[in-house]
Amino acid sequence: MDLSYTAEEEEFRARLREWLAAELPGLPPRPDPLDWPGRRAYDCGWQRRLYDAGYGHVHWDASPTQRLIFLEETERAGAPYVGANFVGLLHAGPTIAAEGTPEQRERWLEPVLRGDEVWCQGFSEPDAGSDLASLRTRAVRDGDAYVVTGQKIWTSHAEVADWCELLVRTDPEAPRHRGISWLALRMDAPGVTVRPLRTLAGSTEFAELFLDEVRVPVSHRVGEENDGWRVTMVTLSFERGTAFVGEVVACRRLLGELARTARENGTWDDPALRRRLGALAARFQALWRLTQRNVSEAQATGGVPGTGGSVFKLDYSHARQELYDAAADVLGPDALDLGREWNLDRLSSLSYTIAAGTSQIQRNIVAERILGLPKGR
Amino acid sequence: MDLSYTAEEEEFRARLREWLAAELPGLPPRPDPLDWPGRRAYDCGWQRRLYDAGYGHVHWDASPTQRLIFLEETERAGAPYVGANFVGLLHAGPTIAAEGTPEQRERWLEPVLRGDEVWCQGFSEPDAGSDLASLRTRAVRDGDAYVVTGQKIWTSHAEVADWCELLVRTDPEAPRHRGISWLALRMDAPGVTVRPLRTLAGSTEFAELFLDEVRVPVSHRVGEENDGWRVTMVTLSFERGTAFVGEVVACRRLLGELARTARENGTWDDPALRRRLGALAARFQALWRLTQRNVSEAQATGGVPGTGGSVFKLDYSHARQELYDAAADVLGPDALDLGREWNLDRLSSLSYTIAAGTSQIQRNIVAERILGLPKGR
Amino acid sequence: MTGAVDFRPNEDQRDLRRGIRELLAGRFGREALRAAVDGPGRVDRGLWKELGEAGFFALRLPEEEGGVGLGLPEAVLLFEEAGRALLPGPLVATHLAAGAVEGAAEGLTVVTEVSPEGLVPWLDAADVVRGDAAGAVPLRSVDPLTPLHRAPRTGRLSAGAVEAALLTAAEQVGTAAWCTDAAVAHAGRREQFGQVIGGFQAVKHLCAGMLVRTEVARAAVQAAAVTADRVEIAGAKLLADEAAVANARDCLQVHGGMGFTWEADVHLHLKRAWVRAALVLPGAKAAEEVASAL
Amino acid sequence: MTGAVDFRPNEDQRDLRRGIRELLAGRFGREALRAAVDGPGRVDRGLWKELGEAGFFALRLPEEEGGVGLGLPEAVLLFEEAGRALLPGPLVATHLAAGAVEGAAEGLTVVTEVSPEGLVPWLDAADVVRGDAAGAVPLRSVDPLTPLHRAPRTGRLSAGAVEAALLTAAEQVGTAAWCTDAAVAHAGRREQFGQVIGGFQAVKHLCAGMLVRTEVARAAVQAAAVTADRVEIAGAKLLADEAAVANARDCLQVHGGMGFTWEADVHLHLKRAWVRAALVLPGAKAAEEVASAL
Repeated sequence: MDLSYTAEEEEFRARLREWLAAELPGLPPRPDPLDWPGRRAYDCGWQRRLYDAGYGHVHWDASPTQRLIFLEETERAGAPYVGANFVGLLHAGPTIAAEGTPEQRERWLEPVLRGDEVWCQGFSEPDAGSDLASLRTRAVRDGDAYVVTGQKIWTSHAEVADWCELLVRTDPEAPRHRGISWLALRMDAPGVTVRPLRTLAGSTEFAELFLDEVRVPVSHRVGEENDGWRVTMVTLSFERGTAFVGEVVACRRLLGELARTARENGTWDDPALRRRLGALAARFQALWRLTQRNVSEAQATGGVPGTGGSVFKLDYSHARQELYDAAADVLGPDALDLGREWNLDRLSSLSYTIAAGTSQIQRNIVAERILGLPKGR
Repeated sequence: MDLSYTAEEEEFRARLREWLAAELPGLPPRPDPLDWPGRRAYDCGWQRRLYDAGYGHVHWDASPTQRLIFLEETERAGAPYVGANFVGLLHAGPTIAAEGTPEQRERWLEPVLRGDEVWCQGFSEPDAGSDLASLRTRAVRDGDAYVVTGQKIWTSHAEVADWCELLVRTDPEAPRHRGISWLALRMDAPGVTVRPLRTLAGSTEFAELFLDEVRVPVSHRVGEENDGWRVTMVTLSFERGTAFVGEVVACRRLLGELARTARENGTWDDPALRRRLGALAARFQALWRLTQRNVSEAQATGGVPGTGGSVFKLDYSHARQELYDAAADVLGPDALDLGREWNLDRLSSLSYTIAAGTSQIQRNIVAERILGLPKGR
Repeated sequence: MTGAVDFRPNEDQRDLRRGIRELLAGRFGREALRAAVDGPGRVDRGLWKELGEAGFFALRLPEEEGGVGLGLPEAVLLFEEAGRALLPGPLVATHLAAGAVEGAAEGLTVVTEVSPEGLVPWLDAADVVRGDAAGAVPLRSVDPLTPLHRAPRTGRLSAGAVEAALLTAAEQVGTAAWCTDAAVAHAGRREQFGQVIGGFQAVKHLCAGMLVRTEVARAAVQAAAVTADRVEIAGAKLLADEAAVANARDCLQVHGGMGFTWEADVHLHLKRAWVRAALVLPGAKAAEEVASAL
Repeated sequence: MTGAVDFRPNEDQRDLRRGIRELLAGRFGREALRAAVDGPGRVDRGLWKELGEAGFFALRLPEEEGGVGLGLPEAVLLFEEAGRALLPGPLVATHLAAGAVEGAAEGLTVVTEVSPEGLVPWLDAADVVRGDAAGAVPLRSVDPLTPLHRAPRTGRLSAGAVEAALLTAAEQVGTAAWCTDAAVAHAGRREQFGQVIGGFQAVKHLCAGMLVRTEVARAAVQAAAVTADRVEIAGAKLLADEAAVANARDCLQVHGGMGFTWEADVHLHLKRAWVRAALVLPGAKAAEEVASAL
């Protein structure tokens, strides 16, 4: 058990911190949240700066500890998130890197790292929510192309993406997990329609994707035909690994802001609320430590995040919802004002126990895969 | 919606209150909790006084509202509980009254009402906990008797009971619920062994019952052979009906005592604890109102308690555990002292979410029978 | 074997409830609800007048003053229905103003009130404002169906505010019940992993918990309406707030991603539940009120 | 691609943990545990001495003073094992007295201490009492394995008390982990309704929740042992207390009626968890401590 860093890592941190301090003041102003092209340009511009400074590859090639340091320092400095590059850098990119042919890696990876091309994700379907393997979007082989028809949902950045990592059913006769393939879809291909999807927070950060006989070259399939489920699991394990590091750092910063606001508006004098904030601070500190442990384990096992991700996500998603409930109590009547900080975030946080595997599904995973309890219902 | 009482009911209450005031001072001292024969004598003596005053029948013949008033007033006056007469008055008695032959009713009911005979319950088995229908105690017909062999558990007052209402399997080939019969077992029959069962509270209020080829006359079977499950459900619906009225009244009294203690020891100044007690008071008040509503419904449907019992029990059992947790916080370090009030009760309350149908089973019942969701796992 | 403690609604009360439910189903069904969401901030004067004619506002005025002559027990039945339908507008304030503000009883005057917590719903749309709304500033309301202003907090709990708390609690029970029904309906329809999700224990148990909260809160609200006891009303508000908010969240969870869309109605219930909880006698105050009587 | 933030126990630490686990399995298995329950109040001096020889008490004394020369990270591993085994006796106080009280390091002297909350465990059995136990009166202890006296509350949280809180938290993690294992084992064995109950989602999800609490609390305790930060220790105690108590209750629920018997061990863990939670830095104080640093 050691929480100290090597000299090399400390140097990495110091250099990064110095670079961030120099670079951030020169960033353009943040675009409006509803200005999608503006957001794309901003996020890609940031990725290009990272690339030019030698940090473009940090999610792929750096050690888990370096990645942890990178996420911690960028969040602490208030640097931009991955934003529009999320899928490219953390989902599709790693998948192509692990499973693609040399030609595919050559074609797709560099543009992502340079912030030239944006990817989105076409996994979820309206009728296949938690049960991803029941997806119905069909791809029928026609010469050197697949003809794809179906509907996807919860696709973020779809309006401005160049590519979509798409799961399709290539063998309707095979058992659920067996007939699925992974395709790279050009978003400007004929037959692709994007419709913005409004969430309960009032924003349109997601979209629905309608695919009507869209032709995708067979050469754009990553992995073997009908082997897409396994290919996908590689991607998902990245998502459940260290993807939340920045969020935990953000929550700890939010707790400090809450305490400051509470001291200003007098709610800090209520011991019930004060202890609740204390208890939440303890919990997020522990979640931060749990992340460090998960990273230690990933590092020891060659970079593959373990089942610790499900344990983390279960507690984190509920803790973050509780954090915004506490924020609402600090704000009192102002919690009803979407013009005040935190209240829109509170609405967004309602999806945390649902997205990327509901808490119910996560509990199944923990019970079956970690505790070894029998599959059942 | 009317919470007022008829003149007749108010008169019933006034007479009862007057009688209790006159009668209670003359009661013998309460026996030691571990003195089983003493407890039997005390409880039966009390039942005899009720019988002589015309209240012996109150659980059977009175209207639900009168029974509610009876339970409310006796609890409020600090009168003894049904105690050793619980099974006779509230389980076996009503079952025999509803399902027995004229001879059976003649033989068994009057002694219960007079406090002459005590019954215990032989339903649960070590391997059939929540799944009562999987019980394995076997009864084989041999002439005019059943020969019964098996084991029962969680039998209260077994050491001092005269009779046991026993569920046995009479047809091992039939589907689970179909091959069960209801027998009245004499506790002094050869082959019956009672072994006290110590609970985590350190007491021995329950026993295990070992049955080794015990002969039970066929005439002691209530209901048809193999129809015992239906007969039993009648009994259980009584248990889940208004059986908790006295307990809710007791909890509301306990909340008052807690507030008094908290004001004395200073913990009342902690708003978190004070609000917790307030919230619990609101909840028990609501549970009291829910009881009144359940009784109204039972009255309207001819005395049979409805599914409201499961809803009530679910919330009540958790609320009561939370009540003792709050009591522990009022007591502070004294919560570790079994010599202080409430702490032994706190230990006993740990069974409330388990006994008479775990909370998990109750939620299934509510979801399937009231909400109509499909059976499943 | 008859007794008068009959806590169930009687026949007249059930008729009354059925009447308002039918009126709302006809005049404020799902299409009208979504139209109100898309064009917020306006009180539907026609509907308001129909509510007036149906006795929604004059319910508790004596008959000699042109009212219906009924009491709080009937009022909580109506407000539960209003809550279930997510009926917009300052219903509670207008109901409480009947007899005191001209036209309120008939549904011709829309009345709002500054809440003890310093919140003023529907300030711009109301004809009459009770309380001091000077200097009130508009919020960007979390609830698309309830425009809000903030005024200085008074903190005082007038007798009217106690009744407002009870009627608001009744609306919360309506939301709790709607959420239970919606979750059960979705769970009985939506298939995942080859079966309807209502067959999974995790989902069943969420739904069972929702029913329990609804029933406990409803018993509390209806009893408080009968006794009109200040402490019992505070307790009822506390339980109803918790039931409405918790059920809306569980309903959203049962709906999964679908529940997270603007098109689903569940978020409207959650947001309204938050507003009602904050408007009058919010949790900590209600708990203090009950504790003070211990 | 190597990094030094390796939060996992290293090989030496794993060896140390394995050693104490084997010692406890051999010398304090289930029979010894139940014998201690049946004849409570006595410290097993032979076992105490063996613990001393294994370095349990001298662990953090410098080697030049005859100690093992290790630190808090190693200590929390050992105390987690002690907690898992429900090892009785004033382990924390004796460990903290090593070097200060003669014979403590070697397991020859049994040392207890008056806790900041005014509780004194093992007063009659201890050779040395640190703190002022004058006028202490015996309680009828809820935990059959921890005799308790009450002395006046001091409230002060000395530096020693902070370390006591951490080691006590480590014991709580041991209980949380034992309860998870016991519940999973029971759920995988016990059949009801024609299948093992571990196949029912309601039971599976209880078990999953237990694991999550254990892992979060363990990460907190181990990190606090590395940083020795007062606030981080308070947070770890808070999470470990909650994990131990909640897991013991859920373990009991999974066991059903069997868990309610004296013969089952789960109640011993619940009762000990209550004692450890109350002894030093109980919930509200720990939360205040963490809040004060915000």
